[in-house]
Amino acid sequence: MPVPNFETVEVTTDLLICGGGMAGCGAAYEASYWAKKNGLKVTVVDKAALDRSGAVAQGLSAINMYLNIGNGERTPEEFCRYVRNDMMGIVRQDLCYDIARHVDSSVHLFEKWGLPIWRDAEGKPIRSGAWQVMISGESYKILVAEAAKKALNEAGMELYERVFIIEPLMDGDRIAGAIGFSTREEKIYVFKAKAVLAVMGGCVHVFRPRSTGEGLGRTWYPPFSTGSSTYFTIRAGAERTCEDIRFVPVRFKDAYGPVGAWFLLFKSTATNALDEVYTETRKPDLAPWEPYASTKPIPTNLRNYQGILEERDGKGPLLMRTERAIAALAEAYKGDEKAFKKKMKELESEAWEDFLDMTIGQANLWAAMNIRPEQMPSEITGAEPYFIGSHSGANGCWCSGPADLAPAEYNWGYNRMTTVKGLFAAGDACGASPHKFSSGSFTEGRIAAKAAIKFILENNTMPNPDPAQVEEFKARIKKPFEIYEQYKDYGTTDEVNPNYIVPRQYLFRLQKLMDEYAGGWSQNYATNKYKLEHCLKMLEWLKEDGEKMIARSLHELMRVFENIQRTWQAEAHVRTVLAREETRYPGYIFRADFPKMDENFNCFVNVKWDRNTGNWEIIKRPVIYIVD
Amino acid sequence: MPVPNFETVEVTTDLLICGGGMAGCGAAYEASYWAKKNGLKVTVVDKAALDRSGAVAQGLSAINMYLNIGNGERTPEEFCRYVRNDMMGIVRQDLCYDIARHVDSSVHLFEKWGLPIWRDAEGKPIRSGAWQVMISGESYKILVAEAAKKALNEAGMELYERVFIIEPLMDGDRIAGAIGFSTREEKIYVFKAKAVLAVMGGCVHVFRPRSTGEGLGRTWYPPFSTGSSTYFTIRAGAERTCEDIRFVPVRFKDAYGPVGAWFLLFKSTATNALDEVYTETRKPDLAPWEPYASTKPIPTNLRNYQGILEERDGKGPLLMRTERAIAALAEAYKGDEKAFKKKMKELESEAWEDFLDMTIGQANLWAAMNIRPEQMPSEITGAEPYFIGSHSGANGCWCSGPADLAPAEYNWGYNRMTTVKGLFAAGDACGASPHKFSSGSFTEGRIAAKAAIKFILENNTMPNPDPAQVEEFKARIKKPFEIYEQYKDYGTTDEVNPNYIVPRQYLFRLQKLMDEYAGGWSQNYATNKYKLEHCLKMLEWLKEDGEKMIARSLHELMRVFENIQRTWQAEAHVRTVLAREETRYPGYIFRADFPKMDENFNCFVNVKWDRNTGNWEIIKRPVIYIVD
Amino acid sequence: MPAYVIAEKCDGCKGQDKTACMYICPNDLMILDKERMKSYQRDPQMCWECLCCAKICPQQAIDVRGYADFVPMGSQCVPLRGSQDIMWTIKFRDGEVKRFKFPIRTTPEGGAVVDGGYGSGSKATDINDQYLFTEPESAGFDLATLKK
Amino acid sequence: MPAYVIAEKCDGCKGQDKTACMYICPNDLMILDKERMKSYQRDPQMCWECLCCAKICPQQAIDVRGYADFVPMGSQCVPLRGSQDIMWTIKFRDGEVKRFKFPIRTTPEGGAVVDGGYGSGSKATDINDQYLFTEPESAGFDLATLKK
Ligand SMILES: Cc1cc2c(cc1C)N(S(=O)(=O)O)[C@@H]1C(=O)NC(=O)N=C1N2C[C@H](O)[C@H](O)[C@H](O)COP(=O)(O)OP(=O)(O)OC[C@H]1O[C@@H](n2cnc3c(N)ncnc32)[C@H](O)[C@@H]1O
Ligand SMILES: Cc1cc2c(cc1C)N(S(=O)(=O)O)[C@@H]1C(=O)NC(=O)N=C1N2C[C@H](O)[C@H](O)[C@H](O)COP(=O)(O)OP(=O)(O)OC[C@H]1O[C@@H](n2cnc3c(N)ncnc32)[C@H](O)[C@@H]1O
Ligand SMILES: Nc1ncnc2c1ncn2[C@@H]1O[C@H](COP(=O)(O)O)[C@@H](O)[C@H]1O
Ligand SMILES: Nc1ncnc2c1ncn2[C@@H]1O[C@H](COP(=O)(O)O)[C@@H](O)[C@H]1O
Ligand SMILES: Nc1ncnc2c1ncn2[C@@H]1O[C@H](COP(=O)(O)O)[C@@H](O)[C@H]1O
Ligand code: SF4
Ligand code: SF4
Ligand code: SF4
Ligand code: SF4
Ligand code: NA
Repeated sequence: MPVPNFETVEVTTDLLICGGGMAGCGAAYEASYWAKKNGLKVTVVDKAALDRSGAVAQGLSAINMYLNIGNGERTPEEFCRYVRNDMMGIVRQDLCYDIARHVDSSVHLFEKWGLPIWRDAEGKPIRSGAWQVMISGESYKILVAEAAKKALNEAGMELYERVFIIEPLMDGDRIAGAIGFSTREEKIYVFKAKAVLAVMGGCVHVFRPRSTGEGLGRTWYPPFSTGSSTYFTIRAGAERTCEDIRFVPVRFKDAYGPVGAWFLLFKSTATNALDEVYTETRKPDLAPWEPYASTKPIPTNLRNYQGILEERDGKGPLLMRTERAIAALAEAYKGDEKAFKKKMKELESEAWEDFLDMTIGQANLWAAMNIRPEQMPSEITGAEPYFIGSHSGANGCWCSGPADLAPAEYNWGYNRMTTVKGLFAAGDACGASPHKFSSGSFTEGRIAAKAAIKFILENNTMPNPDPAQVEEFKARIKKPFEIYEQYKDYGTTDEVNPNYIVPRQYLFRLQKLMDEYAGGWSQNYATNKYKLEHCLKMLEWLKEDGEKMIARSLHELMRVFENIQRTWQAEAHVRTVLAREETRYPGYIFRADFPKMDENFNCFVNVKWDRNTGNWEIIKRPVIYIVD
Repeated sequence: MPVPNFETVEVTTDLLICGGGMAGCGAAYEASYWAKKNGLKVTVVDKAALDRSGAVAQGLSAINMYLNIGNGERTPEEFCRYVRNDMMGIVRQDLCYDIARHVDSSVHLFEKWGLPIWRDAEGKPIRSGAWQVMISGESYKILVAEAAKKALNEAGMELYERVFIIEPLMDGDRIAGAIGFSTREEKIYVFKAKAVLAVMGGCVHVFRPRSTGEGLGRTWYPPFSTGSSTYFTIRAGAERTCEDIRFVPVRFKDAYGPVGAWFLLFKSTATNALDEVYTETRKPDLAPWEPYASTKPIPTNLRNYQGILEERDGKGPLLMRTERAIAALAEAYKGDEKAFKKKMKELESEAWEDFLDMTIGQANLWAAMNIRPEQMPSEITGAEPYFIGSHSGANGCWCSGPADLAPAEYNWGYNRMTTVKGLFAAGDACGASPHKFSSGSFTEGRIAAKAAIKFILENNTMPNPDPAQVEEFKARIKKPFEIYEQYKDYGTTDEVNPNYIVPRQYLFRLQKLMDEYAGGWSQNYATNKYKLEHCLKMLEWLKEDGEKMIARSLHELMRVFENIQRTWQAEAHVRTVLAREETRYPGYIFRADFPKMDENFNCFVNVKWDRNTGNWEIIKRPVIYIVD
Repeated sequence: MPAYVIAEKCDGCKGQDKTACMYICPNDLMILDKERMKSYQRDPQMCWECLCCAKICPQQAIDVRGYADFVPMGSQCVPLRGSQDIMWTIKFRDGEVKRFKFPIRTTPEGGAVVDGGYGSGSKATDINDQYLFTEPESAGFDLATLKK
Repeated sequence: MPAYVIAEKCDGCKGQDKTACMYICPNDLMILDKERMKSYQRDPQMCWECLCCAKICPQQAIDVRGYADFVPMGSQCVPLRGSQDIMWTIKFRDGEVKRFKFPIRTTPEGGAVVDGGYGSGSKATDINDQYLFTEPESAGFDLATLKK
């Protein structure tokens, strides 16, 4: 397409919610209530359609955070201890506790909206593990979006879909809004707001995936989680935390089917190729990570590490022994052929539902490989690293905690406000509060939204984004088209041109260098100072070359900005890994030059980009437990 | 393009030379002489233009096999010992000796034709190492092709370029010719011949390369070495040897610049990221591979292994200390500023010529990375495995040796005749005679050609290819177009269609599965029985799916057949690795389930596909040294 | 298994302003070719295989085929999403067909009640405290806290 | 650094039957677009960066740009191949330019003499023995062998 003639649309609001995924829907839902009550306006903007946007687009087969406190199942204190151990001591328990005490409310609402939660004959939710309950969750996001949109609608609020946010707008040190463009029409959107909530999810495709060629899109976390939260908040000047704690999930090989249901619901074991239960035989390898190595469950990253060592030594593939797990569960029915058959059918159906609810590609891979899980095992392996503020990942904004829970060091005003005035974060965008998953992200969105409304009421002036900045960003939106227009006739093969770089090619360059130097799967997740410093230099050059990315459609324009966002995520990560001179999470990232845990790093290693100088700063922050 | 209406061209000849690379040119050169003398006809066919076809298309910076016996520099006996050690004892010294005694003749001819061999003031060739001499070899292949074409021409022989050979034609157990198609015109070529020489080079792109996306083509050995020799000879029923000994060269990272000149000419060291000379510190790791570990030079694969261990443990990158090497060489001139500057200039120029002569992409990478070799080191690493019958790889046909040298077990008639009557092999196509390189390949082509003429004279009847077979192959050439024609309108995205597979996608599938299961770089070159057996199953399915490859042009049709050829190379490899239940070449392939060398495998492990039954057979053959 | 559009079946959502597949794809991959009035997948490499497009297509015109670099050919996973259930038809490479049916929601489409029947929450009244909309009723217990 | 054709410079080899780049590419990648009478690189992923095409192009119309997945932008490696030498112009990312000149052959183009001046070889007469064409003169010593 020729260089678009963008029209500029200005939208003024009180609270701008950037992102309508789980946290965004939670925020929209909660904000509608408190804003209407207080005569304020809420605007939600998403690059996709809320019905199927974000990580839950495909559905889920479990809600991984549900306490059922009211029925005495679990307590927030237990949750705080669980998360502390899983994260090798580095966690903000004030944030975890806060979500834990509210998450049941969200889950109960989901069920009322229509989400089928598996319940036993007595009506008790069917747990796979201590914190997880099974659902038939194909329409999870549709239901949550339905309620959020209704709430917005009933309160007279507004929603923009298919608008991609590229940058925060600032008024000095206070957030003043955001700028983006439509992926459907030649329109640039300038949102002005008194407070902004960043809930644009996590970041995928920073590291090279295991696929080659076409299969790039088949990641565990979705390829449309592109680091917008990270970029947006860093560029606003927000301090970020746990940028080293990228999440490396063990997944069914190639199609990335999650393992949770298999380990917890089906109680499966995993072996290496020689049929050794490596979770047992590799116990001594975890000794340097005591006391965490002896906690139950063993921290996620340490479980990973055991498998990584097996694979590193050529003893892979790791095999999820689905056939044995199912046989064990059906064992009890063996006398009665009919009951046995019925049980087997039921287990088979549950096995398939687990994937069909959330990772259809894995079900298809089973079918393509003639794999019947009741008959043969499936390979599992570590994925490329992802950046998410949930599950057992923890990167995100360094946020103020709840007034009643947060120690003074963690409290500078409004709950989930970042270190930037008026800028809030939740879900994947909020750091150091892992294990919140879908339900906790929704809940954290609610918490943040209420706090943001409070902020607006107490700071009720409309900030004014610097007009020069707005013009600069508009020019940036146009530039990829202009470069293409200028140079497209230079060569006779469109994608090979020394004057520009196609976004897909840029992406490959990013992924390859991160994989090789920042410890991707191909390096057994190991790195060292030399590699990290080289990586930073290469990222610098990549950013320079990024100025030459082209767009040939609005869709490709989105790819341009996604790449830029991913690159900043990469840089924040590398800088933090460089600063944390120890190996605390051997199954996520192994500093070969500092191969052990070091108590000098019993702290947060935060990172911050200075908007004025363009310099990065590393800041150590204390870990303060509110539980133990 | 629509389904082509292929015209069939029949060509009848005495000797058919399939391939016009180094060995093919040597063969054409030699055959022209002996055929003309005996009133026979020689036909050369190549998929490309001889001027720049094959592995030397780009040029070379060294001739790696030159003895200079006449001037007393080296002896064939020394060469035999060198090769024996480098190949961990598994070698056909009769073949090596044979090349060694003729290679000087070839090198002297090259020089007469115009190849600039570096010589010192006294006219002595400048050696980088014991066997290698430096050249200014940008036009190496042009010169060799010029002489070969002239020889053909002067003797009245014929040459077909841009004809891609897909299959051997058989008359019972005797070779009867070959079939191929033009990549330029809608023509199928049926060649009938009394003897056929397979010299279609090695095989690249069986394993996943380190590049992602676009960079696929930047391999060390060329992407147009596609396994034609392997496929052609296996399908004719020839026994193959050393199919486990794939070659994993250590190369400058990403652009695959060779290391030979740096290690030998510039006498560089390599270190890990912590500046440790791992070739020293890792000596104890080689103990299981004595006595070879103590030979000088340390065998190529053992040098690799040391680096692999470093990288596996996160201590990479491996660094070629070019800056120190150059400093050391210039050291002597340090007093005299002018002389020093001149020497530095000279060294710089030599450093750049090494790459510009044969791996321009590496020179470009230096420039792109602002690397001046005299100022900073460069990363090196192991490449993806290649299949070549030269360098320190050894896979190829099991050939009869020279009458005067070969023990009875290695001699069944004609020199370099495979186990198939009338089918000869040389260069990458001839197994167990490694370290022949460009000059030795040319020489082996000459040897084979003379023997083939002898064969024709003694078996002077024209075999008759089975017409049904010819029709079958013609149908196969058409099929990829027909499938596309039949299904192309089924979906609206050309490359995503359940009814067919695009050749590039097939290639990615092959590479991924070989990398992961047959021990590619991502696995630190390790594998085991479980993986290999799974690999075989996946190859079987891949072959089934290969029936659905499409072609949308004659060019893409070539890709279809290249892929099929690579797949057979893959299978021969996997079957052999499975059979060799030991680890003899830890730096090429590590059987994690048999991690040591085992004297029961002091033998060749050969493999053969039965044309009648379609079964594969593993055959152990004794190693018999003619030197020691 | 990138999603693709079966040419014969797609009717371009009858020329409506928004096609269903374009509307829904979270990665913006489906696009209408206005000349042919048929949609196509513009970037198979970026497809998450979520099948949001296939589930919403009124013509069942969207299918998937396994990612060619690691999925052997011949399988299928076809969803038929109703208002309460989803029915899956799974075809194996070896030809076997299995069917599974799972519930997707317990309320009618569009039938989610915002407050879930909990009301706005008896304590969700003060912007300054910790109670959220619908709490404590929706939570099933009163707010937990810790002595600081 | 896949090779690409600079549109302005390529003249399609003046409409000759064979373009030089098509003729030479060992991987069959260059192809003439007969409508525009300009060549193009049809499959950059398969380019070996051998520059055979660039070296032969009479218009200097072929350049390369580094493989995008691992080569930072901005460098150039431009060959100018004469009859005896090749001249390289290397541009670094940081802008520095270096030039190198290397010999390519010591005889005139087309000037290779088949027998290298050795004659057909005084002993290369019997098809049954081990002597090759031009031997033993070209080898510089008489045939080596071993007692079996
Ligand atoms: C993909 C996935 C996710 C999970 C699981 C399996 C799989 C396969 N598993 S299991 O593996 O453990 O099995 C979990 C499970 O079973 N149970 C569970 O509770 N959670 C699981 N998750 C995790 C949760 O899904 C996750 O924690 C939450 O969804 C996180 O919520 P949030 O932080 O809101 O992110 P989001 O992706 O939902 O939403 C982001 C939104 O932002 C939009 N967006 C992004 N960038 C934008 C931009 N620049 N401009 C405008 N909009 C812009 C997106 O469109 C989206 O709406
Ligand atoms: C690529 C490469 C190769 C080398 C090196 C560096 C680099 C970057 N190095 S260093 O790293 O050590 O530095 C060496 C070096 O410096 N010195 C040296 O002597 N040799 C080196 N090689 C090795 C030699 O080149 C190699 O040993 C010989 O070329 C092998 O000769 P041969 O076996 O003939 O293979 P070929 O690739 O030259 O020729 C094959 C021919 O077959 C054609 N062909 C293939 N398939 C065909 C089909 N189906 N139908 C018709 N024709 C069909 C080809 O077009 C070609 O003409
Ligand atoms: N082996 C295990 N032990 C304990 N918890 C697990 C295990 N595997 C997965 N989980 C938990 O199950 C949930 C889903 O896991 P996953 O499917 O890996 O995303 C998460 O809460 C995980 O922490
Ligand atoms: N470190 C080394 N020691 C001895 N020989 C080497 C070494 N490196 C390369 N060579 C030889 O140098 C030639 C070119 O090597 P390469 O550049 O690796 O292909 C081959 O004959 C190699 O065997
Ligand atoms: N550079 C060339 N080299 C060889 N043949 C050519 C060349 N250009 C065109 N042709 C011939 O022209 C015909 C049409 O080719 P195409 O342009 O591929 O349709 C083919 O059959 C070729 O034989
Ligand atoms: S939703 Fe279905 S019918 Fe509508 S445009 Fe998309 S593919 Fe065609
Ligand atoms: S499967 Fe999902 S990501 Fe792929 S095109 Fe359909 S909606 Fe988009
Ligand atoms: S050789 Fe040069 S001028 Fe001739 S067609 Fe190719 S690019 Fe154009
Ligand atoms: S650089 Fe070599 S492989 Fe690439 S297009 Fe030119 S001739 Fe072909
Ligand atoms: Na690895």
